[in-house]
Amino acid sequence: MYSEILLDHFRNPRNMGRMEDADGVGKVGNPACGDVMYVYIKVGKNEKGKEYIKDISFETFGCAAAIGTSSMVTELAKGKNFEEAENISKSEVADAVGGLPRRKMHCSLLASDGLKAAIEDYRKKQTEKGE
Amino acid sequence: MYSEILLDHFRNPRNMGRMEDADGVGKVGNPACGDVMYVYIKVGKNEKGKEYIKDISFETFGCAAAIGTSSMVTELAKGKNFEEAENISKSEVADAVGGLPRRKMHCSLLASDGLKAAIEDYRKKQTEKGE
Amino acid sequence: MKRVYLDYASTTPTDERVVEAMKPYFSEKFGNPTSFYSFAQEAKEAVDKARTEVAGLINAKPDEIIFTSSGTEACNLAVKGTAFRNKNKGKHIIASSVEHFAVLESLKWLEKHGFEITYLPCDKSGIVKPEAIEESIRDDTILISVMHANNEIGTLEPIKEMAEIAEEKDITFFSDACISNGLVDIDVEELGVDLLALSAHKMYGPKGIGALFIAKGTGIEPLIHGGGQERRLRSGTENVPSIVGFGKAADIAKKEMKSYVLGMEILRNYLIEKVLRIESTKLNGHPEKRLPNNANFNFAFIEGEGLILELDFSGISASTGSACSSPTLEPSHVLTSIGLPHEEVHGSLRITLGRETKKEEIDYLIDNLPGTVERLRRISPFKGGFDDYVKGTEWKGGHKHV
Amino acid sequence: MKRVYLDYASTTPTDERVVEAMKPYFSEKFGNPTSFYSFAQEAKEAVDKARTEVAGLINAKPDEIIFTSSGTEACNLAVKGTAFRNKNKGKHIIASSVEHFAVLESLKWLEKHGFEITYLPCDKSGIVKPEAIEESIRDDTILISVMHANNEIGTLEPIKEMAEIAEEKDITFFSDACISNGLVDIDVEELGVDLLALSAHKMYGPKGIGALFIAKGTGIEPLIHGGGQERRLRSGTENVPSIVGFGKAADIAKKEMKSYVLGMEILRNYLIEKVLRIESTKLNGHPEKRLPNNANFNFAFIEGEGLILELDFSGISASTGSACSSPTLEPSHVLTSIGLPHEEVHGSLRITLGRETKKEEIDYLIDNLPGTVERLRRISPFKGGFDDYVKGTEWKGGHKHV
Ligand SMILES: Cc1ncc(COP(=O)(O)O)c(C=O)c1O
Ligand SMILES: Cc1ncc(COP(=O)(O)O)c(C=O)c1O
Repeated sequence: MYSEILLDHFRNPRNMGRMEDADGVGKVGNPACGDVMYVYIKVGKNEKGKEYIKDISFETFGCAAAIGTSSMVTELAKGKNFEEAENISKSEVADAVGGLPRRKMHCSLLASDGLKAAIEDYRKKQTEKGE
Repeated sequence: MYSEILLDHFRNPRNMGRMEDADGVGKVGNPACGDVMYVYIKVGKNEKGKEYIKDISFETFGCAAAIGTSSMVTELAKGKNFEEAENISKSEVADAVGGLPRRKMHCSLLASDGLKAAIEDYRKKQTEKGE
Repeated sequence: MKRVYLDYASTTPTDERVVEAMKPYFSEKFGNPTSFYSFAQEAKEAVDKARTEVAGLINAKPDEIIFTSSGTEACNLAVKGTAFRNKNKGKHIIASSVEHFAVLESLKWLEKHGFEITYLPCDKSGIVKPEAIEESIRDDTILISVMHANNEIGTLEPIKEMAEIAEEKDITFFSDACISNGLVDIDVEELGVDLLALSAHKMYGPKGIGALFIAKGTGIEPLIHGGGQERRLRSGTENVPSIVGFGKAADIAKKEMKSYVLGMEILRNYLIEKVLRIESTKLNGHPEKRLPNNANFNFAFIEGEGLILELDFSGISASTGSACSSPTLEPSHVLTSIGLPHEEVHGSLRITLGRETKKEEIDYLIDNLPGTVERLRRISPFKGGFDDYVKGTEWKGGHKHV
Repeated sequence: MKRVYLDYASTTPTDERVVEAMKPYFSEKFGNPTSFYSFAQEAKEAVDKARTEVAGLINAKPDEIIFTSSGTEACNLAVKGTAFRNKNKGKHIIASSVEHFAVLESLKWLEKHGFEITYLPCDKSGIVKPEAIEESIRDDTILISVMHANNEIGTLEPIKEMAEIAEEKDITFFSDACISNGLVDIDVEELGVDLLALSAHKMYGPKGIGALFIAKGTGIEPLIHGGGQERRLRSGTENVPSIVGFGKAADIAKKEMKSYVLGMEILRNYLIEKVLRIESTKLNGHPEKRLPNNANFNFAFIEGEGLILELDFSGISASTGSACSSPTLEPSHVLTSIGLPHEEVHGSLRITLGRETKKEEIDYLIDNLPGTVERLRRISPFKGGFDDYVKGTEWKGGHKHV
């Protein structure tokens, strides 16, 4: 039922684990529904002074599809600037893992939402710092 | 489903056939329901002057149970006086053929009814003659 | 004793190739197709394959096939499922009067639950007139049910014409093809039906498995609720071996039907020709528009159960529509629907041929039949005709109808 | 790859002796038991024998057994058949909240048709309290349904006590024994139930066959209408081979249950003891009042589908009550009914042993499990406990419940 790519990401998740000194943390999902994702990002600035995702990691409580797409989204996001990262759609994630069974499509939404939430959290913290 | 006795009477019916000079003819049953029996009797008088069934025959349109019990009732009735013959009950017929499946019990009623109807017909004719 | 089985409309032997195909799914690839792990995958794939095969037999798409436990269940699902799903739209149903009990008894039950049924008459050969449907349709008609072929007299119904009428009026059209499957080409697209019932054991598949074709977009409610198998339309752990067997049987039928039907039909015609030489005998059903393996005779003045029993003594298995042989003690509703008079309705004999029926078997029947009929007629009070008693009497006795 | 099947509650392989018993009824003794002629007699007798065997397993009389196409259908027949038969008497039904979907979904459907259902709570181990029934009974209660054993957590219910209450109030009592048949002694007389459902494929019989015990005098309406087979309570041409197989399986279970259950239970207890050594793990269900082959664990902080998949990679087939692995994306209603908090309900693992399960298979699982759990916990954001996010947040995302 799962693609080879997804199974690989489930079994060998990339960028997995807590990041203690993260600049932003996104927490999405609902344990009552069986999936929760935490996304940690470290933010850097490129030559043009634009912020980008310098490092990223995740922790996921959920099914194989949730774990696999979590892993994939961190791979897709790494090195991207915020705009690019925020544009990673759920279907892009689903495609990247080689497709998902229909009733698992919501899992890729979790992954892209988690990424957005981490960026949002970073921005909020920056605003707070600025105040 | 049928006993050996019944099957024997079905395959080798006793006293079967039309009796052209019958003293009484009983016609019972309903072709719409799939069973009709004609009983023919010849009546004799015994030493005491009592009427009895001297000869008997039948014709039956119906299932194996109807044919088999028809045959059996003629055997049971032959030589009996009217009272005895009229007392042949449906369960006596059913027992005599070695029992009947429940939903075939009505067939033995046809046989005993046929016999009674023949006697009745005989009596009616006697009354008519007497008039 | 010689055994000549000529009741293939009642049930067929399961094809050896079908049994062979089923075998691995009992003790070896025994997984529950709904399970998540890979071991169950084999079972799931086997079910998918069978679904494709059954769909292929009637030119449907695999996801339009729902497996059921029998033709009877498929008919119940079609009729009740449509009724309950559309009950807010209307409660009127039109059905032919010659439907199988699986449909008729479902309808009777629905009647008790507030539905109204119009039964369509048929002509002397068993054919339902499409115009009769047109006249019966009301604003609240939600279902029309006419069988593809009749199981007793073999008459093929003009389904396409009727389905067209239903389509125009946007009414669900169901056809019970349990007895024609494997004997007649069925193309659901060509026919234009919304629902079609199939039964495996009538076409050399195993007993206890059937299917309902549900055209995309046809609304239907489940009959058996539970774990949500079969796209939530029919719950219960999938009967994998039987489903696989049905698939195999469908595949075989599709490939071999043309050739075996031809031989069957020739033999059946030969049988009819010979049997009609017996005095006071007629053929029930339509002379041409009938299943290729069906012959249904009527012998005047005798009753079918005795006939069947006599033939059984000679090793011949056949069936009759007589009241005496039915569990309800009612004569065949099909034979009364085609207008056979009461006194004739009991003298029917249904002979149905199989793929493997041989000429010598038919000859054996032909040899046996005249004597048997003759013997029973000798016992019968009716010889050359029904007498006055039949015509004008108030009947005493006879079966108690239940 | 090594394959260790530990999901016998989902389905069992058909016993080779059962398959052997079924064989002659496919292509050889293939007659339709309802047919009149002697050829069909063999099939009829085989069905009668099987009926006696199935009755024997539960100490019923043969004519109290109605064959159905599955446990699911038996449950549907029991619930809907009782409801429709008694609808003029009342429309209130009492059922445990841990019933199988075959019962729950039937009840849901009945609710749409004007019936009212009271669901009984259960305690933390899954046991329904007889007193709860007493309190729920109304004048218009027509049916009480409590399963004999639970299919997920294996809890055995106090049926006898509950059936007594029902009997006093003259209410039909139904118990679904589909998962306990072949594992626990069932004596319908001793239990005092009116209806009891069985499923063959859970006890080494074939898939696609079940039975409903209907105690003499219990009023019930058919679910599948048609030709009137099975004493007019369940129509459709009898599935002779499967019925024969079910009979054989019942016969085997009756003779061998004592011996195989003993070994199963020892091995299951050994498994439980070992698995509970894993940190943050508990056993769901009752410590003693449970099916001898069932172990249901809860691993905190991880989700069951991933766990099942990981085990599957190692060749182990097992199941979980997690939402992700269910077709409806709902977590197990049984696990929520026993009061597991939302965040824990997804981390369950059900291991069910079979007659032939070997210690080395259990050891293989025991060897695999700690590492697998550990790996998934490393991925999980929740390590030693659920954090504040779980306790106090408004959730975004997650499954859409359907
Ligand atoms: C026309 C027709 N419909 C339905 C059925 C029922 O099919 P099954 O025997 O699979 O229940 C039959 C066969 O008995 C049939 O001939
Ligand atoms: C408790 C219980 N009831 C009913 C059923 C349904 O039985 P079947 O799989 O035969 O439809 C099952 C099995 O799935 C079960 O475990």
